[in-house]
Amino acid sequence: MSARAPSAQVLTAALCIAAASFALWPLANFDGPWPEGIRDYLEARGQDESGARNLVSAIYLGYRGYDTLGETIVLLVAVSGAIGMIGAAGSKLTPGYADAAQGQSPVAGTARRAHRRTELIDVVTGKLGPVVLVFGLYVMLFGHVSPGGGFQGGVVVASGIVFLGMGSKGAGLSPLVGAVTLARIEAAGFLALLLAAGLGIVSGAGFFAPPLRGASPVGYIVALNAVIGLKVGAGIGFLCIAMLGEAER
Amino acid sequence: MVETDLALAPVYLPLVGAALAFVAKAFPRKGSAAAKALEYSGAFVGLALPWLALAYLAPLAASGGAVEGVIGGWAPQLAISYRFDGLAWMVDLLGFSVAGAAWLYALGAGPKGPAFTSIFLIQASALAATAATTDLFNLFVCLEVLGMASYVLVTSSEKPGAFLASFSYLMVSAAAMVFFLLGVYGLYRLTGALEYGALSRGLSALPKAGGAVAAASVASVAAAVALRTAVMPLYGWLPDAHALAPHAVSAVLSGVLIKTPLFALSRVLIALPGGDEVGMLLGYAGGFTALAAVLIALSQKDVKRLLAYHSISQIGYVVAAWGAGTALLARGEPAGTAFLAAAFMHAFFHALFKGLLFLTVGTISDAAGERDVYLLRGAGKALKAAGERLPITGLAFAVGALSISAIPPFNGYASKAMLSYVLKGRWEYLFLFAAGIGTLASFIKLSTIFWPAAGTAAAGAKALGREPSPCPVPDPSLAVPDPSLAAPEGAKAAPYRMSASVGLAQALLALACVGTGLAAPAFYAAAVRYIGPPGAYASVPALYGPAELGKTLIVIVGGGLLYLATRTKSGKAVAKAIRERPRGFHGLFAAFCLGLAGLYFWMTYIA
Amino acid sequence: MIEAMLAAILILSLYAVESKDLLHGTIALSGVSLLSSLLFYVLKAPDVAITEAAVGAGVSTVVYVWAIKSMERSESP
Amino acid sequence: MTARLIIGALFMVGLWALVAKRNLVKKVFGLTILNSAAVLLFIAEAGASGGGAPIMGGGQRIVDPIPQALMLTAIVIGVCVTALALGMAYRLYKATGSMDIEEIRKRLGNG
Repeated sequence: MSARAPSAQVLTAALCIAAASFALWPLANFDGPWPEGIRDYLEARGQDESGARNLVSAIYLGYRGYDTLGETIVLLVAVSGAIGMIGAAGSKLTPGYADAAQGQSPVAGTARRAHRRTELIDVVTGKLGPVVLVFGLYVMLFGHVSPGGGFQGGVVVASGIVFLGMGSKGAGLSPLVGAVTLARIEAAGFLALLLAAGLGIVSGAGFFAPPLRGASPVGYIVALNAVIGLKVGAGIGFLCIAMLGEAER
Repeated sequence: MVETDLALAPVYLPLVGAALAFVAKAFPRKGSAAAKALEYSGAFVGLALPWLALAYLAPLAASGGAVEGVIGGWAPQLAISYRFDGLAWMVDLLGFSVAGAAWLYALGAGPKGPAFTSIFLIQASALAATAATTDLFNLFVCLEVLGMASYVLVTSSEKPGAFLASFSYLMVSAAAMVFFLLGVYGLYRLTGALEYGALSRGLSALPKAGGAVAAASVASVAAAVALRTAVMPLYGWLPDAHALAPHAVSAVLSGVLIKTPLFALSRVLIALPGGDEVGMLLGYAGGFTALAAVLIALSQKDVKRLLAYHSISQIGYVVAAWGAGTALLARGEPAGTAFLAAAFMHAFFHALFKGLLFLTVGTISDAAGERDVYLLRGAGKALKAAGERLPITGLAFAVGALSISAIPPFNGYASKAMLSYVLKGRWEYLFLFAAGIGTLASFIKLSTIFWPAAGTAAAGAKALGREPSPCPVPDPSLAVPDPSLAAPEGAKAAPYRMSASVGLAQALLALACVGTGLAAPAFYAAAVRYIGPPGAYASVPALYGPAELGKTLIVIVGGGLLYLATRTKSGKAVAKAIRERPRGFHGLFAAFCLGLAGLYFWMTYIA
Repeated sequence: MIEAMLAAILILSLYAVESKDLLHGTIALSGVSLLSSLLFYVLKAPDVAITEAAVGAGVSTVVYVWAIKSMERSESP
Repeated sequence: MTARLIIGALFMVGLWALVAKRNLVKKVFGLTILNSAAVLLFIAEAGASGGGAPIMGGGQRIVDPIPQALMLTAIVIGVCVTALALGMAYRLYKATGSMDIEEIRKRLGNG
């Protein structure tokens, strides 16, 4: 630690830790049994009601789907806020990406600095990109059976997109890398998610309820998984590609 | 079936509007007619249509009834439950009226473009969702959405200071929400449920109602939400965030964003054992805040920071009555409804006149290109130079200033009279009365911006007709410009152009202030019926009785004298000391952790 | 076993906070994320493990590295 | 009990970084550590409630899936907050050329 007297920050930090430990001590000290009411209910009726073998997916897209809608909105606000801040920085952003914030294609920005890429990255990203994309789609669509789902699949798809965007040949390889396409997928995904949520109202089952009351809700869960996965993948992919352009100076 | 769908319409419609605005940002060319059409239709869907849902649900809410249910029709012990009752209806009324006026203002002068509109609509939706939820983790998600939207909106003024203010606000409230998560862990582990009713039943079945673990969890949850309402000592993040945000966003932040978490918290505290102790302590903190924040406001130089500290003081008024009401309701005494109704009435009236003040003072500071209250003079002339034919901004400012200073017949007078009637006999009442004097003094100081620029001060004062005692010519020693308060960028370069929607927004809010002022007794009686159980009733006092008018006279004279006191040499020294007190980032966390420990100590050992 | 992994997570995050070089801190934080992902798998929470690995280690590491590349790498004393 | 103590220590490390460190990125480190401590506490404590993962068809009794669904949301929200905080830190660095919050506050005044 610094030799001179500890600064105000360090003293305040010690004070905060002492106060927080005092207030939170009962939580650490508590050894009560974990409640089993909901676990027993789900074990008995979870799969029949939701149709999904993976009960965590059944909860966060079925029983508590409203939380997931809120979480998707948090991600949407974070991505568009961060892009706004990075994009609006103007001069420091390579010209291609300054337009990304306003929706023009920045592919030109990617191509211009391709010459400094080594051969290794081109080969790896060129070959690996599509494989990662397929794996991401798998995780997304099989979320109700095996562990996974919208968010995890979406992030894997985003890393696939970044792989495609990094290679020098990758820039022209697929339109998927363009910020304009990603921004459009994200906006369309959000609108689709809201329409899916509104479908319940139209069909009379209620807001965010599975619309076809007869059929098992698993179809609705898979649809939500796919829409959220696309939106998360496009959003995070857009954020990483905008940052990619920004970090190269 | 229609009620349950319409009950969630105030949450769902702004989201659809936001989705349209996002599509407007992504698909058509920037600034093209299609983009504008999509954005404005999104704003219409998000800010205008919810009024129809509220109108449809008004009779149900007025009868003290409620729409309760589970989102998605899943099993009730698992799914997210919501309750759209009178309280949620009124908080939506508060949210959509200020958001609508602020968006109109932003159309003219504020940040433009679909990116701003989409996040503004998401904030409106989060306000409605927070008011209607009765599930603890869903409250966590709603508060996070509300926070994220407001962090981004604060930075949309592109001022460097706004990024620092938003960064501090983000870090301290994100950390507070992790404490909230620990509270959810404690309560879920004790009761195995997340819905308020099930939590309350589960906790009261436990020995000592869950003992220290329940106390620590409820304290964590209450402290995290209290931070969002900026009651002292948790106020540090608010002044910079509200002062440096765009004017439209400042109006929504001060008007709505620090009140909705408060009424969401009252649902939690009324349900959980130990909630009455938390309500009591927050009520005392509110009384103290009302007075302390006014003294800090009196010492400010920047006009918007002065208004921001007044927001903290006025939220102190609201929390004082709200805390007492929540404590009574948590103990099951129906008298608490009158307190909560008075608290909501002041919250709503404050949203109107504070929103109005932020918009008008913002317009004036942009038009004159100056934000220092000691240097900003000749506001009327600057507005005329900016192309304002009718003195709308001047009149609207006068309405706002008179309302906040509790001058009859404006709405501030009515709601403060109701608060003092409800809080009579409690010591917070004295703090609120003294704060009233401070408020009037600082608004005399703020209205000096309308004096002619270094012309005959006396003539300017007479024209205003509000100065109780002749005021000396502005003290030249004050005229030294403070470099850090340089005019905002571009204000001098591009002359500020007034636009129709700015005048419209201000006129709407000013009319609302005057209208609610006249209809205050009816509004209070309605608020009691909305918030209370069916058949609730509270006696409405006479507003213009001799006692109230006598007190108003004392406040006016006291305010004038206090204003003169701030002009003296020692007064300015005290003001400078308060203004330049050390305020670091780490102070925010010290205030939060000590507040949490104090709340826990109060719950387990004192109350 | 669980306590051992938790202790490793604690040491790594202490290093992340105290190291002068922010890039070392970021690597340590992605190590914390990876270890918690393994720990979640051991604690019979596979969904959370994948999320922590993909979102925690993946995205936040990318964002941190970008931030440090765009700003200064070492913490000024 | 020891697991909860270590997680408590992790929580305090996060709080320490948030308050004591003056560098903006170190403060965001602290926030990430704070968030992961809360998630670890919830999942580690829920692990005791059953034998197998909450996928139906396995042999043992499943673990309580509610905390896992909640922590999915908490992790994603934590990352979103981190991304936004770093965006703001970047803009502050561009505006003032410093990453030290007290230095930034001095250079900005209250502009």
